[in-house]
Amino acid sequence: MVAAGLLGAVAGVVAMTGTAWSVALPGLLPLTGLEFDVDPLSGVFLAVGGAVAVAAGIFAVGATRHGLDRPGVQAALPAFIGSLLLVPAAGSIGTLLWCWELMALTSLVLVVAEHRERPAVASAGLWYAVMTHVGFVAIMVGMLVAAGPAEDGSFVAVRAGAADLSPAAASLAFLVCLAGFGSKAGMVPLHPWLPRAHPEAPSHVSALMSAAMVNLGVYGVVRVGIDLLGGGPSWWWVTVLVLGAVSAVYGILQAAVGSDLKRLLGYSTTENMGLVLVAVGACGMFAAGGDRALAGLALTAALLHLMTHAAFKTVLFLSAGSVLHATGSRDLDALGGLRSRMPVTTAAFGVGALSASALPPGAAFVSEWLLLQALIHGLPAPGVVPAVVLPLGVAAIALTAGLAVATFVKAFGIGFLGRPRSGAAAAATESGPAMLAGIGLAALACVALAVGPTVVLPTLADIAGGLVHAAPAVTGTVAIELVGVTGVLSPLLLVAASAVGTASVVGGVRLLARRRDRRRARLWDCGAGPLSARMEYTATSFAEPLQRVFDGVLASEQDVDVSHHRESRYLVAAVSYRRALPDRVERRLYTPLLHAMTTWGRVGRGLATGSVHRYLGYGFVTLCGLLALLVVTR
Amino acid sequence: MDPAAMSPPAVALLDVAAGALLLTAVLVVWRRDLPTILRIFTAHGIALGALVGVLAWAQRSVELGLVAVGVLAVRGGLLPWLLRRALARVGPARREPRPVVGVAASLLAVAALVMLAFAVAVPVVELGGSAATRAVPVAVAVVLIGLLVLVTRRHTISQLVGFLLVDNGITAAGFLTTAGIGLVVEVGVALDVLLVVLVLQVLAGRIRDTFGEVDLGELRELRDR
Amino acid sequence: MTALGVVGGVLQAAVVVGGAPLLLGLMRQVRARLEGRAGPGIGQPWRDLRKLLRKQSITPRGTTEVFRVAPVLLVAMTLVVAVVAPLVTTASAVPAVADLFVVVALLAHATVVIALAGLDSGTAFGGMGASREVTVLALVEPTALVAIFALSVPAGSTSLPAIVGTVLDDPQRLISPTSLLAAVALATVIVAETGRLPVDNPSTHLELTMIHEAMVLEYAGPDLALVELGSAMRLSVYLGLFTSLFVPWGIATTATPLALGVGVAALVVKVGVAGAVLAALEVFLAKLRLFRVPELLAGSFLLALLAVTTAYVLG
Amino acid sequence: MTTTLPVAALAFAPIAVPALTAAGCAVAGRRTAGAAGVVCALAMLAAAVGLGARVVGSGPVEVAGLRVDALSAFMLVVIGAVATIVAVATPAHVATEVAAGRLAPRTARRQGVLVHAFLAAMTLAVLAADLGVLWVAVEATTIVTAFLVGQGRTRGSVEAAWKYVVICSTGIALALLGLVLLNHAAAHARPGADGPGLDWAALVAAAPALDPGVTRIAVVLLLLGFGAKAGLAPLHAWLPDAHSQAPAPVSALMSGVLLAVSFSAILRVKVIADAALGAGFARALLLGAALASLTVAASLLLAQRDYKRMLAYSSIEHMGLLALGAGIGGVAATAAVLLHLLGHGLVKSAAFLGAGRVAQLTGTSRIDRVRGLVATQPGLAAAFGLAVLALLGLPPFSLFASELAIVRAGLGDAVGWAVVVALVLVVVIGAAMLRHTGRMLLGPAPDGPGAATAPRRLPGGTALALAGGLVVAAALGVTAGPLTDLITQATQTLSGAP
Repeated sequence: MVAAGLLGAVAGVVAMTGTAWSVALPGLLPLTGLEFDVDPLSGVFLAVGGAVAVAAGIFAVGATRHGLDRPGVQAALPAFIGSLLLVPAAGSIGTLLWCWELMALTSLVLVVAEHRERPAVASAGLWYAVMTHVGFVAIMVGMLVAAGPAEDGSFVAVRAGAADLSPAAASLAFLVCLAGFGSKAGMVPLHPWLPRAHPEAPSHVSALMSAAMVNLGVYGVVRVGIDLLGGGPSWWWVTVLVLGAVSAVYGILQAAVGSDLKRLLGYSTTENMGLVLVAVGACGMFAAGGDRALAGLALTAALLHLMTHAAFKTVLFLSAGSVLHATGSRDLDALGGLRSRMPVTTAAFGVGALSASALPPGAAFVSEWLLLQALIHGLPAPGVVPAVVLPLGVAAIALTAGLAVATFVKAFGIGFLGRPRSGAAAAATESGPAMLAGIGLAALACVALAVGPTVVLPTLADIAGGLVHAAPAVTGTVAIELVGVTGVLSPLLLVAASAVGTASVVGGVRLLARRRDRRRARLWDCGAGPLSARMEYTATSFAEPLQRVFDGVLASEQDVDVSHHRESRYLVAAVSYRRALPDRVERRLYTPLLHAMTTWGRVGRGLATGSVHRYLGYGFVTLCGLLALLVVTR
Repeated sequence: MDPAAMSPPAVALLDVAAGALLLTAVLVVWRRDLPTILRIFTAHGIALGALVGVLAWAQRSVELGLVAVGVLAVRGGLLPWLLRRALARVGPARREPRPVVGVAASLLAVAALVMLAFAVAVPVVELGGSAATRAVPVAVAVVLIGLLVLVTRRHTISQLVGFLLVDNGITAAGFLTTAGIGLVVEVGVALDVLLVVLVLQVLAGRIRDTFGEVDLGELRELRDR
Repeated sequence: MTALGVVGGVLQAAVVVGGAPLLLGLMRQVRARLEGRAGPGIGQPWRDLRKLLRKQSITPRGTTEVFRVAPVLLVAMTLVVAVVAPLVTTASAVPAVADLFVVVALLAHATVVIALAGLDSGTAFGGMGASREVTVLALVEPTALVAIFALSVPAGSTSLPAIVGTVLDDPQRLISPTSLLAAVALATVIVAETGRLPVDNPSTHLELTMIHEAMVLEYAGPDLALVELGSAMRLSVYLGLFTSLFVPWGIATTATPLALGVGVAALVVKVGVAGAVLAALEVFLAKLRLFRVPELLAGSFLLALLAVTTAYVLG
Repeated sequence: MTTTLPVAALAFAPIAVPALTAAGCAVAGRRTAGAAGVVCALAMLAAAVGLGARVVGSGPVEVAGLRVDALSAFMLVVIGAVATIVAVATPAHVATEVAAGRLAPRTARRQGVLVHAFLAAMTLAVLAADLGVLWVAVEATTIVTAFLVGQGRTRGSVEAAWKYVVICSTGIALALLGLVLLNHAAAHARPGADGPGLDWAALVAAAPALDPGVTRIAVVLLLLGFGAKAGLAPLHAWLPDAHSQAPAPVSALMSGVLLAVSFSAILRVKVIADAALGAGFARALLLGAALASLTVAASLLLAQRDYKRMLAYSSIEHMGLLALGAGIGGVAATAAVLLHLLGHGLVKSAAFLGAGRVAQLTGTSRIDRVRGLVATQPGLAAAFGLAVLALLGLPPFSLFASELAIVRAGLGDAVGWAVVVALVLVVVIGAAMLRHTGRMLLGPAPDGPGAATAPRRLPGGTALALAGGLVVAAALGVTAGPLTDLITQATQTLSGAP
C-alpha cells in the first residue's frame, strides 16, 4: 500500500512537471479497452492520492498490528488505493468509468468493514453504495453524451469531437456529469452519503476517502467541463459556483454544530470541496468571460486547496482514528484532556485544525487567499451575473471561514484540551509508533504546505494555466506573487515575522517581569469544591449559541423533560435535554423520495398476486394489444 | 400444393369443418359443466381431424390422409381420453367454479377476439389466396379463444382444455397455410404437446393432493403481495 | 522591504505597544468624565501592567502549554500586525504580509488562541467565554472579509499599502457610498472584535453577560499582563487600521524624519480621537443580549454586502 | 463445405454426452452420478471450445440437421461453463438435502436424469439448424424441468410447476403459431422455387423476399413466445415462482442457461425480422419488452421479501437489459449482449448456488430471517455479496463491460431516451438489491438457539463452484481473451452475414 502510494505520488509529481505518458491496453476490459494517459492535471491528483495513501498506509500498518483490521479490509485496502490512483490516470471514458466503479466497489467493502460493531455501518454502507451507484450512472450518461460525436471514447477524441457537440447536448452532458462527480465530492444536495460513510469507515479509510477520493469528484468536473468540453457557457460555472458555495456553507454549518468528531470532519469535507467548487466555478466563469489569467488563478487556488485539504484532512482523520482507538469514542462530549495522555496525536490534530480553520499561518489560508484574490479581481468583469455571484461567493467563503474557526476550536479545544469527560478518555494511551508515524507524516505535509506553498504553486499555476490556455497566474519563491494582478503574500515571511514577534514578547516579558518562577495552583472553583468534568463545557454546549443563531436553517429538534420529586412538584428531580440536528436537505429531499420508493414497492407487489390467470392475462392482453396495433398500422 | 386445384365441394367441406372448429371453441367458452366441455372438446378434435382430412382429399395426398388419421386419433381420441381420465382423478367437482370473467362477458370477448383474429389474419389470407388459407382466420380465432379460456377458467381441467384449444388452433393454422412444417418438427410438436398434457395431468393430480381442490384461483402460495 | 517600511515598522511597534494602554486609559477617562466620575487617569493601565508584571506566574493544575503560550501568542500576533500594517507610513516593513486579509485573519487567530486557552482551563467559565467569543468571531469574520472586498475593489488589490495609497491619491473615493457603508461595517467589526459595547462589556465580570473576560479568568501575574496588553494593542491596531483606511492623511510617504514625526503624531491624534469618540458613544449604549448580537452583526454584514454591490454599480 | 467425421462427432457431442449421462444417472449411484455430472459438463465445455475453435477457424459446421455457427458455439460455451459450475456444486447440495431428509434417494436419482436431459435439450436448441427443431427443443426443456421445479412436492413447488408449465407452454405455443406463419411467408417467398422452410440460414438469406404483412405477425408472436421462455415481460411471471421453488442447482441452470438459450432464439428471430422488415420493428418490440421487464423487476424488487425471488427478479432485469441491447442492435451492442449472456450466466448461477446454501443453513428464504451472514458464514457471505455486486454491474466482473457497451451503443443512438429510462430503473433495482443483501449479510451474528451450530466452512464443491464462477466472471471482465474472436464472429452471424 505504502509502496503503491509512493509510486503514485512519484508518478504524479513527475507528471505534474510535464512528463506525460500514455499506454493503451485494448485487450483489457472487453468491448471497450483500457487506455491510460497521464497529463499534468492527472499528475496533481495522482500525487495527492499517492501521498495520502502513503500516510494512511503507514497508519494502517499500525492499525493492523493492533488487530483493528479484518482480512477483508486488508485485502480491499490495496485494491482501493490502486483504483484511486488509476482514476486520474485514465485516458478514456471507459477506463475512467471502470476505475471509478472499481474504486466504488473496494471502498464499499472498506466502509462496511466494521459492520459487526455498529448498526449504523450497514446503513451508512447502503447510503454510500446507492448514492455512488446513482452518481456512477450520471457520470456514465454524461460522459457518453459528451463523447457523442467523438470517434471513440479516448479523451483525445472526445476533446476533438467536443466542438461538434450541440450546445444542448454539451450542457446536458456537463450537468449530468456535475451531478455525478459532485455527489462524489459531497456537493449539496447530493451529499448525504458523505457524513455517514466517512465516519463509519475505519479511520485510515476515512482519510483516504475524505482526503483523496472526494478530490476525484472535482477532477471529473475539471476534466469534463474545462478540459474535454473546453469551457462552455458562463451559466454552467455559475451553477457550479453557487452549488459550491451552498455546499461550503451548509457543510461547515453542520460541522459547527455537530459533536461526532468524525462526522464533523466529514461535513468539513463537504465544506472544503464546496470551496474548491467555488474556485472551479469562478475559473470557468472567468474563462467564459474571456479573462483567462484570472481563470488560471482561480484554478490554481482550487488545486492548491485540494492539496492542502488532502493534507490536513489526512491528519485530522488519522488523529481521530488514533483517538478512537485509544478511547473507543468519537463523541466530542465524551473526550477531552487528551493533551497529556496523547501528546503526539494532540499536537498533530492541532496542526490539522489550524490548517483547516484557514487562519494564518495555516495551510488552507493560502489557498483561500488565492481564491479570494481571484474573486476580488474578477469583479470588474462585465455583466450583471459576476456582480451578483462574486460578492455572494466571497460572502459564502467568509461565512465558511468564520464557522470553520468555530468548528475547529470546538474540535480541538473540547476534544483534546481541558479535562477528560469520560472514563475512557481519562484512561487513554498514546497510539503505537506506526500509527503516529502516519499521522506525523501528514502533519509534516501540512506544515510544509503552510510555510512553503511556493514550492508547489508555480507548478500548479503552470498546470492550471495550461488548462485554460493562459500564462501561469502565480510565481515567486519566497512570496506568492500574482501575475497580471496586484497581490503578494509570503507565508514564509509571515511565519518568520510571527516567530520574531513571539521571541521579542518572550524576551520582553523576561526582561520586565520580576519573578521568573511559576507556581502550580488550583483552578478557581468559586469556592464550591473541586471542579469536575461535568461542569465543563461540552461540544454541544459550545456550539449552542451558533446553533441558536442558525436555527432557521438547521431546524433542530429539542426536547426538554423535567421530572419532579414526588413530594413536591416544585422540586426538580431530573432534567433531561435532548437535541437532534437532522440534516434538513436530507429530510426535505430524500425522505419524500424514500417514501415514494416505499410506496412504489408496496404498490408494485400488486403485480405478482400469485394468480395464474392474471399472469396469463398479462401476456394475453399484450398479445391482443399488439395484434390490434398491427391491424391499425398496416 | 396448387390452390386452384381445390374443387367446390372440397371448399364447402373445408368451410364446414372450419365452422365446426370455431363453433366448438365458442361452445367451450359458453358451457361450465366440465363433462360437457370435454365432449365439446372431443368434437373440436374431430373437426380438426376432418379439416385435415378434407385438405388431404382436396389435394389427393395419401400422406396427408395418414396425417389426418393421426390427428384425428390424437386430438379427437387420445387427448380427450386423457382429459376425461384426469377429470375422474381430480375428484368429484364437475362444474367449473365461478370463472374469473362471467360467461356473458366471456362471450362478448369471444366476439371481439374473433373480429380481431379476422382482421389480423388478412395479410395471411392475401398472401396465400387459396381456399385453405381463407380459413386461417378461424384458426387464429381458435387460438385466441383458447387463450381466453386459459385466462378465465379456474378448474385445472378447463385450463388444460384452453391450452389444447390453442394448440388445435395452431395445428389448424399449420395445415391451412401450407402442407406442414417438416415431418421431424411435426412429430416433435405433437410429442411435445402430448408430454405437456401428461405433465399437466400429473401436476393437476398433485394440486388435488396438496391443495385438496382443483380451483386454480386458490394457487396463491407464491406471491409477492 | 524599504527603509521607510523598516523604520515605520519599528516606530509603529513602539507606538502601539507604548500607546495602547494609554489609549485604554484615555477611553476609560473619557467615559468616567462623561459619567461624572473623576477617573483614574490615563496612565492607570500602565500602572496595572507594572503591578501585574511584578507578581508570580501561576499555572492552574490541569492546564497545558496552550494555556501558557496563549498570552504570548496574542501579543506576538498583534505585534506583527502593528509592524506590517500601514499606520505611520504607507510602506510596510514586510510588504508580502501587509495584506488586509492576512492582518484581519492574524487578529482573528489571536482571538482563537485565547479561546483555546479558555477551553484548556476546563472550567465552565472558560468554556462559556470561548464559546461566546468564537460565536461572535464566526459571525464577524464574514462582515470583515466582505468589507475588505468592498474596499479593495477600487484599489484593485487587498494589499494595505496599495489601498491606503489609492485613497491618498484620490481622496474623493472616501465620500463614495461604498466607502461609507464599508466604514460602518468595519466599525461594527472592530467593536465586536475588540469586545466593546454593545457586543461585550469590557468592564463586567458578571458571568451571564461577559464574553472576553470569562475566558481569561484564570490568568494572573505576567500572563494576565500580557493578555491585558494584547487586548489593548488589538484595540489600537484596529483603530489605527480604521483611521489609515478612511482618514489616511498625515501618514508618512517618505523616510524623512519630519514625515515620520508627522506620521506618528497623526496616528496618535487620530487613534486618540477615534478612541475618545468610541468611549463617548459607549456611554450611551447598553450591552446587547447575547442572542441579539447576531442581529447586529447580520446588519453589518448586509452593509458590507451593499458596499460591494455599490462598488460594482458605481464603478 | 465438407464435414469430416471427427467434426461431426464433435458437433453431436454436446447433445449426446448429456443424453448418455442422463441415461447413466438412471442406473448409477449418487456418488458416481455426481462425478459423471462433472465429467459430462467438462466434456460439454471441451466440445464447445473445440467447436468454437473450429468455427472461428473455418466457418460454420453443418451436420445432419445441426448447424454450428459462431453463435451456437458461443452459446455452447455458456452452457458448458455454467453446467460445469453447477455440476461441481451439485453433489454437496444433494448430499445435504438427502442428509436433511428433504430429498429421497430416488428423487435425487431422478433429478440427475432430468438435469442432464435438460442440458441435452438446451444444446439441441442452440445447435438446431431448423427453427422448428429449435422450438421443439425449447418446449422440451419446459417438460423436463417441470418435475424439477415441482420436485419438492410442497404446495409451493406444485403451484410453481403448474404456473411454469402453463405459462411457458402457452407462450411457446404462440411462438409455434409464429413459426407457422413464418413458414407460410417463406413458402411464398420465391414463387415457383422451393421455400427455405424453417432453416434459419436459408430464412435469413430469403428474408428480404418475405411478405412483410405476415412476417410482422410472425415476429410479434415469436418474440412474445420466446420472450416468455426468456423471462421477458409480459409473460415473465412464472420465473420467480419456478426459480424460487426449484432446487438450487436447477435454479442456477434455469436462470443461467435456459434464459440465455431462449434469448439466443430471440436473437435469431431478430436477424430475420431485421432483414425482412427493417431494424425498426423488432427494435420497438424489444425496447418495449426491455422497459416492461425492467419496470416489473424494479417494482417487485423494491419491497421484496424472499431472496431467491430477488435473484429471480434480477434475472428478469438482466433479460430486460439484454432485450435493450438487442433492441439497440448494431455490432457493439450485439457483442455486448453476447458477453452479457455469458457473464450473467456465470454470476447468476453462483448467486443461486450461494442462495441455495444459505437456504440450507438457515432453513428459510425470507430476507428478514437471515441476519449477520458475514459473521456466521464469512466465505458464503462474501461469495453471495460479490455475486450480487457483480449483478449490479460493478467491475471487475464482466457485466460491467457489457452493460457499459450497451449503454454506450444506446446513448449514441436515437434510442437514448430508452437507455436513460432503463438506467433509472437499473439504479432503483440496484438500490433495492443492495438494501436487501445488506440486511442479510451485515450486522452482528444473530444470537439465539442454533445460531452457531452450522459449520463455518463451505463444502469444497460449493466453495469451488462459487469461487470459480465469480473468478471467471471477473477474469472475463478484465479480458475476454480467446473468446473475443468467437464473440466477433457471432456478432457477424447476428448481423446477417453467413
